[in-house]
Amino acid sequence: MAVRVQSESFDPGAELERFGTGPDVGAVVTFTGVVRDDSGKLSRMEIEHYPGMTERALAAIEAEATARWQLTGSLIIHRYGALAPGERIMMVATAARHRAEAFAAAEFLMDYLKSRAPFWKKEIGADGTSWVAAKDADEAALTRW
Amino acid sequence: MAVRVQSESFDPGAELERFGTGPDVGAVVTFTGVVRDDSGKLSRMEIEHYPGMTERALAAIEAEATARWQLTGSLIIHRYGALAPGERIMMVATAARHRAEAFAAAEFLMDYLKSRAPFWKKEIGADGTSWVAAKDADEAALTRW
Amino acid sequence: MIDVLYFAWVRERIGLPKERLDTGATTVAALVEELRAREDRYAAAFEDLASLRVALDQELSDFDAPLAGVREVAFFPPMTGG
Amino acid sequence: MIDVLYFAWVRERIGLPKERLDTGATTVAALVEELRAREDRYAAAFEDLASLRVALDQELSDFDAPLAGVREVAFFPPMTGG
Repeated sequence: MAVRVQSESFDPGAELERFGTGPDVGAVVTFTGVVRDDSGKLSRMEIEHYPGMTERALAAIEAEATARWQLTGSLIIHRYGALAPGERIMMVATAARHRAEAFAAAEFLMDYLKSRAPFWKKEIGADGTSWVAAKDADEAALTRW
Repeated sequence: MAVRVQSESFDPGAELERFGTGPDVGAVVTFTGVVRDDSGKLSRMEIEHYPGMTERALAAIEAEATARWQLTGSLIIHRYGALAPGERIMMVATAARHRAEAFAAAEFLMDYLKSRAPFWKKEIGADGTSWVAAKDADEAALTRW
Repeated sequence: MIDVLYFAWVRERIGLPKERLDTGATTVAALVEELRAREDRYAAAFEDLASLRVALDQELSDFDAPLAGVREVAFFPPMTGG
Repeated sequence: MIDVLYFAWVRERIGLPKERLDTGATTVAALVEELRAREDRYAAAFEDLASLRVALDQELSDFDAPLAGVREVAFFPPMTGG
């Protein structure tokens, strides 16, 4: 169980490599979020967060996932600061005995991260800057849990 | 899009590291299956497969996932032969613009791999040997797609 | 005295990330009214409460919540993590 | 002539992974009947068809399927990949 909030990049391969071992682990799921450049005009994404609250919110989300599913491991890494297109923004990983738990917990973590962790994204591009708006679909996704 | 059926081990970290890049990729999901030792008495798992049909079945499952979701990448690696507890059996990875597609496609691949790819597992332990039985729940999981 | 924090476009509209206020407001809504009355940039930031979220002492809360005992209030748009 | 393949415990019960047969069976079910009649080990392997699966030319099929044109038949228990 670990939460990391950092401006530095991380190596998802190395994280996966050392994640979720032990005799009870049968299934490991990872999700990696990447800065997309839909318009081809994005020069960077700036991620702002709320130091202090971010760590608390992520720890609470992780604790909730651990309470709901029999996880043998979980990991949340989320970056802030300026990121170029193609850079990894964040990663979650879950380990469990069976695949259903690992998948459900990873999706739960992602759904809550999207709408309940205090991060805000600003896109800086050739056409100007804009804050990424929250999507109704992301809020709606929470109702399934 | 790639399918690999092999006896050699693989490095899930290195696979993830080189998987799913490009301006359209926003979300990467991986699943790694590991040999579990519930009883503490497993000495090894032997995975038998049907050479020829295995590759066809995996390619068909991957093609079906690619037809159903807008994937920007997919990968299936599955081992056969003798594996020790804790060793990685298999891995799938999916890349898409958004997380919902990447998660759904990865779960789809796993559900079909479980019941439609010609692999059979035998557990060799201190208490003897036994073939792993297919679970009704795994067959039932296919009905959701 | 209460610390008030602003994030994302709320911060940009108001023009500062944080300030310390001496307020008699007993609820978040009353604090918002007080801020709106101060200057246009506050009025602009708090124009549409439906597009804002509030945290009290780093826990998500709502605009009806009482401020008694609260040391830190934060206003921000809906979060976009992940 | 048709290649018949056996996997997992079907292979173990019958005692070989593959054989070449000259058969007049026109369906999978008829082939199974022919095999069952051969020897006890075949009868044991094909005792419960509900616990068996069949592939024709490396595609999953079923026991009612015709054998016309088929070159390779495989019998095995339900698959347990992943």
